Amino acid sequence: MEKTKLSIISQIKNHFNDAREKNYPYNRVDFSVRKEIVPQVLLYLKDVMGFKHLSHISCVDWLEDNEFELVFIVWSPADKIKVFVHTRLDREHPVMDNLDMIWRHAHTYEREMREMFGIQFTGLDAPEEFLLEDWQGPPPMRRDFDTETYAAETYWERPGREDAQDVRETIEKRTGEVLPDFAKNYKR
Amino acid sequence: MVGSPVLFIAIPLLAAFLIPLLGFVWKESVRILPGLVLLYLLYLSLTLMEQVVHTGTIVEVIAGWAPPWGINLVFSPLTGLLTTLMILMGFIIWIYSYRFKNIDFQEAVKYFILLLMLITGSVGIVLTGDIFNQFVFIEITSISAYALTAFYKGRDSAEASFKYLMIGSLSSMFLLLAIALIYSQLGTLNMADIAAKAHLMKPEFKILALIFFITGLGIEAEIFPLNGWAPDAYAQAPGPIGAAFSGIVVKAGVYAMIRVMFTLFDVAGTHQFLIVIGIITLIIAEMSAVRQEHLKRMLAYSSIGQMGLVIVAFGIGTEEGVFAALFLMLNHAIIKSLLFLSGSYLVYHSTGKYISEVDGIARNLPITSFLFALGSIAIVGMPPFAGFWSKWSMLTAAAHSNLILIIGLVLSVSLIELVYYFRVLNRIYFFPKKKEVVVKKPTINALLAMGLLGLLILIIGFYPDSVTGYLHAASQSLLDKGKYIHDVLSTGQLLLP
Amino acid sequence: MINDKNSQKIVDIIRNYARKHSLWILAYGTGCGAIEIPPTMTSRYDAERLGVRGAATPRQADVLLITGYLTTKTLKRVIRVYEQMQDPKYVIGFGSCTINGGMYWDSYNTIKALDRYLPVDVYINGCMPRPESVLAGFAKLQELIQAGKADGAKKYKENLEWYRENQKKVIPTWRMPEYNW
Amino acid sequence: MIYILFSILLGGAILTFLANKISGLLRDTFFLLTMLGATLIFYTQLHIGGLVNFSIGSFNLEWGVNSFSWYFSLIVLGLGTLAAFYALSYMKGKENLGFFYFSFLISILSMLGIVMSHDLISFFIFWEMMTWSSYFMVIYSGKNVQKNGINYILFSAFGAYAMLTAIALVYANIHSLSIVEMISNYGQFSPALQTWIPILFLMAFSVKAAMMPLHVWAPGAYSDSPMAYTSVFSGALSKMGIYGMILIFVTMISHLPDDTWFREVFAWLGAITAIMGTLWAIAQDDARKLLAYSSVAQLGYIITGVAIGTDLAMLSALFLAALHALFKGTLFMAVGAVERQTGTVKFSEVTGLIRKMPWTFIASLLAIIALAGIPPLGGFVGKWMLYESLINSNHYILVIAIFFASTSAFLYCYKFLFGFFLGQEEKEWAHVKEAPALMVVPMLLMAGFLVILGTFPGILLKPADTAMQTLGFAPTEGHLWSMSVLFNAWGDQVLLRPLVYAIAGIFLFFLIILTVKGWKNTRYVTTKDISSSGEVPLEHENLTFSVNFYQPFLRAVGPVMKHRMITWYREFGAGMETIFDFTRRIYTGNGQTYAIYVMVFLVIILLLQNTIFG
Amino acid sequence: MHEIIQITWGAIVSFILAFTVGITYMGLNRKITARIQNRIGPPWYQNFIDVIKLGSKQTSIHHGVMQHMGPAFIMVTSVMSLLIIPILNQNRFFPNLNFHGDLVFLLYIMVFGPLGMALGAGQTGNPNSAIGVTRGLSQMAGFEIPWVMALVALMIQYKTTSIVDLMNIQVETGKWLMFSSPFAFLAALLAMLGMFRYAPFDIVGAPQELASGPMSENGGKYLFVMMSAGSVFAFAKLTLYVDLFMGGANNLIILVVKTFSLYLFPMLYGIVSPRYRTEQSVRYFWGWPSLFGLLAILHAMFF
Repeated sequence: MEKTKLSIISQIKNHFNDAREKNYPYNRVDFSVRKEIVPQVLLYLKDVMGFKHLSHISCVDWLEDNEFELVFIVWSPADKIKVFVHTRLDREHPVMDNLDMIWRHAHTYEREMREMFGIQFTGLDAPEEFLLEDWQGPPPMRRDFDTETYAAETYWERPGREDAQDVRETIEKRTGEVLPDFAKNYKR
Repeated sequence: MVGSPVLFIAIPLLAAFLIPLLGFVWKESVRILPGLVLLYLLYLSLTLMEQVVHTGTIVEVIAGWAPPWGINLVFSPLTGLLTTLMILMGFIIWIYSYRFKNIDFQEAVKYFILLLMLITGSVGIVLTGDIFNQFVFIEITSISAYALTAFYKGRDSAEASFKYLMIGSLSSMFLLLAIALIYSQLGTLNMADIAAKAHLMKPEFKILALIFFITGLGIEAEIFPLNGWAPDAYAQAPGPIGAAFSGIVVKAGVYAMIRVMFTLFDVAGTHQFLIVIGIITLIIAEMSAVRQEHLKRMLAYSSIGQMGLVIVAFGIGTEEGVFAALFLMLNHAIIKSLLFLSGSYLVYHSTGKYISEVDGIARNLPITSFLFALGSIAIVGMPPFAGFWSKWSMLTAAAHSNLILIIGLVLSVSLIELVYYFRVLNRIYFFPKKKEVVVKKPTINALLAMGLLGLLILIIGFYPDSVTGYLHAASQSLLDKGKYIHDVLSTGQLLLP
Repeated sequence: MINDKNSQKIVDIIRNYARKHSLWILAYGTGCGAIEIPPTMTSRYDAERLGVRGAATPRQADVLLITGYLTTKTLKRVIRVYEQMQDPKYVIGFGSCTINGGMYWDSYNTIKALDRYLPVDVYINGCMPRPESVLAGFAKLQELIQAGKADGAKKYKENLEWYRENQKKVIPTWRMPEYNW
Repeated sequence: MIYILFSILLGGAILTFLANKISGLLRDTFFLLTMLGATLIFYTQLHIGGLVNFSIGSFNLEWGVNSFSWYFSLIVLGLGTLAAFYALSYMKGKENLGFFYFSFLISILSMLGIVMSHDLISFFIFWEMMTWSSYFMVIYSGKNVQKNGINYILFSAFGAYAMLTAIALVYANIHSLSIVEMISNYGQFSPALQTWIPILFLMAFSVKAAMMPLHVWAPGAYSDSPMAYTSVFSGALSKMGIYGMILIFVTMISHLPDDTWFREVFAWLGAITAIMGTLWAIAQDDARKLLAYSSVAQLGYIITGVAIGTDLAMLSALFLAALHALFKGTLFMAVGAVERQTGTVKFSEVTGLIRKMPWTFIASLLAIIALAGIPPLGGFVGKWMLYESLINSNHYILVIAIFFASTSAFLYCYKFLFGFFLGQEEKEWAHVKEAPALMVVPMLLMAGFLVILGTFPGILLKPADTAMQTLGFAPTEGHLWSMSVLFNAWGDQVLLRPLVYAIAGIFLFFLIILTVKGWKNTRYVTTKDISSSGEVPLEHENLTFSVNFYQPFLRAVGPVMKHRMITWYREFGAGMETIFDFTRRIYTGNGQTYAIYVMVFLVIILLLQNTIFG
Repeated sequence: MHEIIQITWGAIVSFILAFTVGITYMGLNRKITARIQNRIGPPWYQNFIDVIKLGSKQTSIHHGVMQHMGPAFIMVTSVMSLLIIPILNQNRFFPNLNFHGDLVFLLYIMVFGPLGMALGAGQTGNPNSAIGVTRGLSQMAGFEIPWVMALVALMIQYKTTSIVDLMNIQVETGKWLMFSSPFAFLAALLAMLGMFRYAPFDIVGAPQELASGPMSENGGKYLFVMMSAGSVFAFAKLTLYVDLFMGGANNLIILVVKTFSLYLFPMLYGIVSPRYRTEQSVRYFWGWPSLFGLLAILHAMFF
């Protein structure tokens, strides 16, 4: 296992000089690459090294760095190893290459990214909305999106709940019941 | 007495020699003269025919030598009918080829001389009462036919002509053998005389002579497997000549063969032999026709098949059978000529004469296509056109003789025939036209010729009585052997000093 | 005779009795609440005793049972289904999510009070409400019908503009046939 | 008068053809005038029993009308005239109209000729004229000519040649072509002839009536000819086969000493035709094909009735023949109307026309009810008589077969109505208008007649009864039917009038209840307003279910439908072509070979001379 | 005129009877089903309540004329079969329209309504309706075969096509046809499973997958009429079976007993059965039931 992982790392490093690797225990290897070479890296992984399956595409919002991080998780059924490919996008203009010609199902993940984070995938052919129908606000998964305010502004809230934001507090207040210690750790 | 049967031989021969001479005087006369000759002969034959049906056979003795020693011409209802038919076809072909392909003077001279020779030879075969004389006429016909086949002087037509020549010379050889055999045995060449004395011949010589006759004449009559020359010759000869082959030459060949078999020798089994050989010819020819890619070849095979049908009808041997056979010959001459004439305009400019080149041509050639369609429908035997009546009389004749199997075979073959004719018709009318195919509009005289034939088809179709009377007389005269012998020989006796 | 007041009363009594005891529900199983319907209907609690029975399509149903939270996307469908139902029709809000948003009170796409958008006749509290409380809810509805107070549909018709305003607020692109009965 | 009738039709055909070159209006006028003139003369001037004689080609031809042929001429001219009106509108703007009208009139002429000829030769001539005139119609559109056209002409010619053989046999035996003499001399034929002549004739007739092994041409031919003619094609022309069959069965088969197996075989062939036609109709997506297969199936019933040959069965066959002309004519016209208005005839493409073409829908609905044999329309009467006759004549398994066919027929009946008229109303077809009055009125007339026949079948049964008396049956009125009552052999009877009134009364009663209740509040909603899980279907979203419509059923009957007659014929044809190709190679094109042939021929004959000329 | 009034009156009374009994049977079905599933279940009169409620429901939409007429079509079938099937022996109960040779008529009038309703269902434009209709028609092509075979067997055995004659024969001989023509009875009984459309043959309106199929767009008054028609038709069918095979009934109580005991068969069969797919049910009917039908015909022909 370890040997295979090392050989994967060395191969990737040979082909893509600026890839930075991070070796995790067990069957996980991470690479960080520029966003321009992500399709090449993935194609190389898929076609040459046998990482046939795209498990997931995920996004992390690094608000402090003003960047998005996209994580592509690919899986090799032969080696039983998963590779994480990280890349960073500019948060102001998050544009990424479309990957659904490599894996058909990348389409779905990309549509989700587009709606939830506002990342544009060039050439993504999916005009209609995916999860959010009629959404007009900012992408809701961005960290600078204030869900609570948005919900309070948009949806009418039944009066009488102001004092009951926290269930445990309310129970304590109304019934005088003493909370057990462990419950206090989960206080809001 | 309007005229003598001799004129049928003499006038066209004379005209054939006059054509080049007159051509120096007036060029157009080359084209006009054959027509005039044929028109006159048509008139003559029609009047003679009318007379013969009513008063009986005319036997014309040439040069005063009475039969059985001299050469004589017999104008019986049968021979008269065929003569009329041949001259009619010749006349129509003349109309058609009056401005044929705008050939120049030299070519026209050759063409019309050969055409006249062809007609003369064929008419001679039918009219003559002397077997050697018949051989001579066959040679005349054949030689002009070879030449006409090679008229285009192309590679293919030369090849076809050569094949024809080769097989034709085989035919001549066997005919000569047969005639020699008869002469050595009986010492006579007059047909009626041979017929009268046939019983004197040794049976094995008789059969041998018959077999040589069958082989020799079968080549002319296109029976299988002696008809190898025919498809090529039909396909490579000019359109009108194809019509002439199927309308004139083959008819003469069949006549000669039937005359030999019916009148000269009285051998058991000839009828069955005719039926079997006719059926084989019919089936093989029609089956070969289905997959042909060349229009004219297809027509040629169809023509062979029709001749097979005629031979089957003769083979039935009863008066009805002979009637049907003659009717079939008549209709076939008319219809197949129409098909050849119109078909050659459908593939006028094409080099390969492929069937696929007639796609959608009806838009450009409506009348020609219509006539071709009429001919196709008629030859398949759909009522109310001419072909139906002949097929019908053939079937009733077979049914009368309890030849049910033959009815079945003939009709199944008709189905095959129907398929390939209708495939072509569908192509003509419904397929999209190919761009590269150049269309040639038929000339007025060609249209006139084809129209005449179409009219004949309709007339016979709607009013078959117009011809059946003559056909009945002809069939009776063929079967009545004694009368033929009597007519010919008695003429001779009258003239004997 | 029919227009006679007394006979109208009798007819009303019969009608209300029939309506009360024949509640065909269209269970709009939005959230986790749908899991409580099978025990309610099957042998343990057997809601069919009360004449409660499942209906297949909104055209046949009397009661719209909304079992859980409603995202804006689902709300659109629920409104559509409700408007397709025939009078008289009732709505049961099922679980706290329909009452005040429940655990989704601060979600960016979940409505928090169903009665702003549809006229709710009976709310069944709980997260989840047990089948007992569901039956109690049905009993309450029957009570209301008997008393002729379950007039949510009428309310909806009368205050259609108000409802529409609320609905359109959360569903910006509104493309539905007009409701006119 | 027959001369005048025929010369009007022939002359009219030629005039119409010629007038096409001059002006369209003139051509249409000639066409209509010819058709109307012929009908008028037929109804007013023609006397039953009149005969005309003349001779041609040494044959004596005889034309005349008797009640039997009058009945069939009624079908031909009635349907023909309505179809002529329809054609004027349907064919507007198409090519080669002169040709179309010419063939139309010629085929009407030839059909009349067939039923009016009293001698075999003119029968055959008219038969062939009918074949080629209808062939012109099949190839009129110019599509699939090499396939469907050749199929049609080949099968027709096969049938015709079989008939020609039979005629030749008859002629050879009795030296006469008169049908009457053929029938009267039939008893004197040899046993072999007695079997073979009817078989050969029936071959010809079953081709036109599209009976089972010889039906292959029908779907293609029916769907390729213009709908204005197909109504005549399927409605009247196929009846010529039935006409001939009845003639043969009544005059010949019934004189055979062992006619039972004959009848059984034909009845079963008819039943199998009905079943297979129905099953194939269910599988079709093309409305024309569906109706074509349905025609095959319907003719199967009629053939069964004819083959059974009791007086009730014969009556039902005659009645069904006329009825089939009515409803199948209507349906083909309806398809034509839809085709003209929308440009397609595929069920998977057209939907929801009911509000756009209500009159066409009503006509098709009535025709379909009649086709399915559901009371209170005329179809039920025919079906009832057929079943009763089958049961009375102890053909029990046959009843089941026929019933299976007619139950399965509901499937395609519903498919037809649903496919075109019901279902989602699509934006694509929003522009569609009702067909012109000239097309709608003939359909409605025929449909209306079907309704009347449901109550008063006697209108049609009376001429059928007279026709049967011509054939030698005893009068059936009074013990099999009266104006609105039907009887069977066991004395059971159906009183149609109270039934129809009851049905109408109940229907109206509940309709009124439904309508009156909540009349004010009820309003129409579009077909987009349906309960589809709360979704609102968009304008372009097509929710109609019309592809693989009867998939489960077809799966259930799959094993039966695996074998198709046409593939067998195709394989046979391909085999023949291979043989032809082989034969073609006999002619090698090589001179030496030909010379060898000559020599081989000579040698063989010389060797066999004693066998041949011995 | 007198006759018409009499028949109309008879029709009304027998309609009410059939309606009452039919609805009660449906309610009992629900009750018994519930008891078998260890539930208490609704009261036996639950279906009356349902019907009244449906009738009192406002119906404010229709999808077109055909849909509007659909329930009337199906009512025609129910009432016509009620009018033709003699309710009691010797027609003692009320005069109705029954006539000689009505069996064939009955076969066809029984499909009149379903087909009319199918047209109505088609016009709603709901794809579920159309799918349900295709399944229903396919299934009908299945069960009609054994049913017709059974009827034909009776017809040929007793040389009549009249229900009354068959009833009279049973009264005269004192022997029920279910014993003298056992195979016909078996075939007809199995065909009845399909006619009632209970499980396992309930794919037509399967609520879980088709949203009640042909009825999915019908509510309120349309469903009201359909339900009533269904109940009446159920009673009519049961009466027909009793008339044909169980010797008819001399009074109403016997009729109710006989019909209910007959009704138990499809009901109980349905409660314990899962559901067939369409082609499975079609093949089922062309299997054993048709074989029984064939045996019945052979039995009738040779014995």
